[in-house]
Amino acid sequence: MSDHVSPVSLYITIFASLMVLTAVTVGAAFVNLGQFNFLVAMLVAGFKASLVVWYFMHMKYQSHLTKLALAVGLFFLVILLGETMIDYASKDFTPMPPKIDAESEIVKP
Amino acid sequence: MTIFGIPIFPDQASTFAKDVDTLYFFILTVCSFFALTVAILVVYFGLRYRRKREGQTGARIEGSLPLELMWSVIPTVIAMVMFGWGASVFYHLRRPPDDAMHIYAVGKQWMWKFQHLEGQREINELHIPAGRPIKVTVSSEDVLHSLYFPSFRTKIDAIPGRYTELWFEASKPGTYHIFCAEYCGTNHAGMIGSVTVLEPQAYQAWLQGGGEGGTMAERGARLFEQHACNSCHLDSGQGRGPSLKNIVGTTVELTDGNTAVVDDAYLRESILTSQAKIVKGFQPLMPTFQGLISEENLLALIEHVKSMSPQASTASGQPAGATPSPNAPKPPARPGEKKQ
Amino acid sequence: MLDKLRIPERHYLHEGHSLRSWLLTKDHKRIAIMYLMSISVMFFIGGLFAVGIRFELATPQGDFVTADTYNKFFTMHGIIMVFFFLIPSIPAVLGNFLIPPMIGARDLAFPRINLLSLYIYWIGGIFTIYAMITGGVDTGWTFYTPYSAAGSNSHVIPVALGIFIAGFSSILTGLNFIVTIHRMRAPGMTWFRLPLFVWAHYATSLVQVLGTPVIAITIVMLFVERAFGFGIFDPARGGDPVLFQHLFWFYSHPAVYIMILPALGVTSELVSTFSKKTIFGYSFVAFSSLAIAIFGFIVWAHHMFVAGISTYSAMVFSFLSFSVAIPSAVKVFNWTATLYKGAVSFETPMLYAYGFIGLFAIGGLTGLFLATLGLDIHVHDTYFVVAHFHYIMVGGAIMGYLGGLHFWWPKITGRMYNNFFSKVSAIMVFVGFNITFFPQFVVGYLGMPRRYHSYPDEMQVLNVMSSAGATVLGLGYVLPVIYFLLSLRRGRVAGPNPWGASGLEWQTQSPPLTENFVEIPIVTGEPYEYDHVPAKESHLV
Amino acid sequence: MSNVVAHAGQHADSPSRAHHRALQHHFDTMPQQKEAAVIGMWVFLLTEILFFGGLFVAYMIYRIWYFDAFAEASRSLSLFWGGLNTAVLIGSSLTMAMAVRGAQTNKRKATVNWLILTMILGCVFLGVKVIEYSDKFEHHHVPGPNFVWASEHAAPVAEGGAEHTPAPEAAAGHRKLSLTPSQLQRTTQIYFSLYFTMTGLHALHMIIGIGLMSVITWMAWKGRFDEEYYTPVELSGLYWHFVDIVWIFLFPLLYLVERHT
Repeated sequence: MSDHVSPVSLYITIFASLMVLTAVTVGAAFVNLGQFNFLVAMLVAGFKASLVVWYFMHMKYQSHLTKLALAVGLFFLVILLGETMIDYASKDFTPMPPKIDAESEIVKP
Repeated sequence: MTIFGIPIFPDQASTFAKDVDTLYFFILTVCSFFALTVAILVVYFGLRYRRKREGQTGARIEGSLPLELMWSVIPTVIAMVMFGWGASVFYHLRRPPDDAMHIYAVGKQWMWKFQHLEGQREINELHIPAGRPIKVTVSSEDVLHSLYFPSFRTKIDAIPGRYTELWFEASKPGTYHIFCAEYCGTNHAGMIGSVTVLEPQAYQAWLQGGGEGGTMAERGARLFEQHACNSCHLDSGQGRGPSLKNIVGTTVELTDGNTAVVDDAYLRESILTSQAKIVKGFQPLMPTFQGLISEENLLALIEHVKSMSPQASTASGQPAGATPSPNAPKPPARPGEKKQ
Repeated sequence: MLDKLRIPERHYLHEGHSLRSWLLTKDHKRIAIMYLMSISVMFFIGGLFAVGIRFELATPQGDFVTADTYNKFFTMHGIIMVFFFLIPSIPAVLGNFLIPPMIGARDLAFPRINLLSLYIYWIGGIFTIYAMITGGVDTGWTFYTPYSAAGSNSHVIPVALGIFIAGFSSILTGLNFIVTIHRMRAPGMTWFRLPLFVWAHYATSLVQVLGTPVIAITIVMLFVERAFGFGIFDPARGGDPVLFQHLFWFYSHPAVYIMILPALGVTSELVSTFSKKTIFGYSFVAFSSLAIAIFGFIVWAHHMFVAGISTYSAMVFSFLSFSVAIPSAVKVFNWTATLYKGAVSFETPMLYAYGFIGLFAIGGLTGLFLATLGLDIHVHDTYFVVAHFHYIMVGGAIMGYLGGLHFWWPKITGRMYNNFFSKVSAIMVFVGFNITFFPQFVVGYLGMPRRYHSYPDEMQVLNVMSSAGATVLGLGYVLPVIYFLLSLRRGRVAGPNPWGASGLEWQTQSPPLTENFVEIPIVTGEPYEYDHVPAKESHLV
Repeated sequence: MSNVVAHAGQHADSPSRAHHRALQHHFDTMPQQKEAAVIGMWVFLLTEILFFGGLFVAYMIYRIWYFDAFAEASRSLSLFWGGLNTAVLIGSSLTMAMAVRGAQTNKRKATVNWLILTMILGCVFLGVKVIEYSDKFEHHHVPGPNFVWASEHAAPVAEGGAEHTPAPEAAAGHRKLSLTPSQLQRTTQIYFSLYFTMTGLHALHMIIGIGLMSVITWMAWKGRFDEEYYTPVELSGLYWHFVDIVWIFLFPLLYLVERHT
């Protein structure tokens, strides 16, 4: 049951680690990792989010059903992102912004 | 095919219409078989085991795993057959042959504008030769539309801001419907037209009578001078711009190191946003023509540049500049189509 | 001997007759009754638009109304029927009323949230009706941009806001059911002793909770684009209208499973009760509900095969779309097997169940045509699609809803409705439905596009047949209103278990107490056992 | 279902002691009611995950298509305010966790103080957002008709109008962009549309959160909670932490697209 009372020291350590991780995120953004910049940013953000969920939101002490609920939510988010990416990754073109100009009678905004 | 004068099956006017219809009849027979078996069983069991006396209860049958597996696995297999067949027909529908004749279609709120390479422009009307694969490149000017040829069994959405394409090879001369299948506002129902499939000679005759202002490539040449493109793009290649002779299909070196294949999209981009890709050894001097050239003129220019590299352009589309055979008989007045 | 049956003195309808006792009630049964009244009103408003559409399509030139009005007719018909009738119908009425007594609980987990869900539904309805009266919207219920963002000058934002609000009512109902089914089952009521009606509603609630937020955000994006001139989907600024379709259909395809899953649950109950036999393959039917809910989320782009998605992704989505057909087929075969060696009786709810099996089979199988890539190119956005989803929604969801209403009406009101007229209306609905929508398959394959108010002359005969069928169908729906209302006064007293059904809800008095059970029962037996249920057959046909 | 309906008196597990005043009639025990509420809240947070998920999909696609526009526009956001806001929100998460802990241990005054501190930090966050938004309005960076994207990196606009300026050459160490100024003018509007929608929606959730918490603070002040019944505080805590998590993802996505050139 979630009546478990966590010690204040745990909260402080979690807070400190979140602040450090924020600094890490900002620092990593200034380092040119090419493609991996985005991946690093998302990994750090994901880790910070799991810290907040696990300790601040007491997910650690919750029933399995709550953990399952969160997992199901993330699973369907991955489906939404993944399957849309299937389409956009396999499209053989990047859209050219159309020719927007006043006098061309073919394309108007 | 009609019953009591009511048409209940569309006529098959394109080569792959038959493939689509055979697929349709396959799935129809499989589904009717399953639907009928279920219907008959349900009615038979209902009557055979109807309740005779009050308080009578059914037999204690919990279920049977083999039966369940049977009617999960068999439908899966049938579904995979349907998927495979459907996917092969779809792949055939969505891959235009290379030698297809090119037509541009632009959807605009409540009309279809067709543009032939030879310069003809038609609204809600389309004349095409039978027996030749035709690739229609479709775009829209405002909202979503969808170019739909029911008798050819094909359609594609017209999306503003990008090109989509469909292809067909008309097999049976005649006049068939064109519909807009994507809701596009008040007169969506009025955005219809008719496609007239003509015998090749009749089509050439129609071209003769119909084309105004010579072929697209000739119009492109005139624009080439008009916009002073030839002041930089000299054939000798000494000018400030690269020579455009025989460049279609080749790959060019760019200043920022990578290469690009010279195709429609590359030509289009170099005209509209010339700064994007600069050929190695040249300065980024070319102004962008965005907003100075209309779509038709742009297509004409592209055709002109393609006509400057004859051996490449024969591989992609009708040999530009080939004048229709002079000895075609004077065409009768353009066949009056049923005005929509 | 059966003594003269009387309506018990104390029951949930006698807890208070003032308007306040109804509007501030926390009793899930009263909330269900108020939902019943609200969605019936919405059903008839939506039905009026359907009649308008069929009149217009009786003539090829379309001279009953102007093109704009016709566009508003089919848009409002779609919006009201989908968002304000089909999605809430079975879950909010039958689900709200029956899930607590079926699982042996006194009420849903969050009664106040249940009432809030009803109020949110009303507010959403008022927004939509306001927009309808002051001019209506003409973008189609799909709201495709760029037409809905820039092209249309009708009331897109009020209606979108109405749907946004009504979406929360659906989320809250789903949330309530999930927590109730997980945490408030009576002792001994394990998952495999739950009635299949509850399984179906569990799957529906999963879809409601996971799908609805995505259309909420899609409507927010459409709102900011149309109201503030932002450019998320605007092609002129590089936006992509196909992205709107992806986000819209991510919700709207699972939404069709929100509409059909409860009806599948009702039919499982009806088939088992009226053949006096355990449902064949209980766990398979139960898990097929879950399978439909989950597979429903991975297939959405089969609505977009011709919308310019890539060839590769079209093949992926077509392959996945066939996975959804299998659980539905499993259910239909299991119902057929349940009838085998049963003691089948043909009372009105069973007639609706028969109608449901027939029409749902045709609807489901025609879905295979649309999932097949080669065919969908030809039949997409034609009347073939219109016929397919009406077979599923009208032939499936509404037949299931009417079957459930006729089955549980004695439990809700304690009285029985007129037997003869209810059978007549069931047959009228079945016949009228088939005459209306079967010709649309044919005219669809002929190529008649959707949302056309005028069409080529050669398609007129099929359209006139469809319009004729629509009038028979319309009458078939009016009949139940009459004999249901009459039954409130002059209906025969039904007693606790008129059908000899086996559910926990039939163990209590009808109409039930406010707290459903005097004592929370302890469940020991299997879900569908009829051997020693006191089968009080008041009448046999 | 042949449920031999055995009425074994009060069924076994419900404790016979007097019911807690907050126990609702249809629940058997306080823990059952509490857990039902927590599961219900988590299911609601599920809907919020998918709600923001829709925006992330749009963001991902346009970021891939118009990476240069996103990079340019993201550089125009001030990293100081973004970083400060992240710190403020993580701080408010800490104070919220302390408030919930106070409610759990039945310390009424501590709970009220921590809640008030959380609300103050929330208001600070909103204040910073107001500053950032006003800065955007000044620079005409709000998508729509009067959106102007004369980024300081681009070369001064030649007199021939934006059409003819050569692409912004590598000004002060920036790599050459693949989009021309006119394309940038259009596609940066998509970035700012997403920026305003995401941060606007997040701010709206903050305002709802602060409103929710003021009601909870008033209830805590009235002493409605004890160690057995503190569910409202727990639920508003869950909501607040969720809003913080959304910002934890929004910050890198919007502010740190490409800071290293």
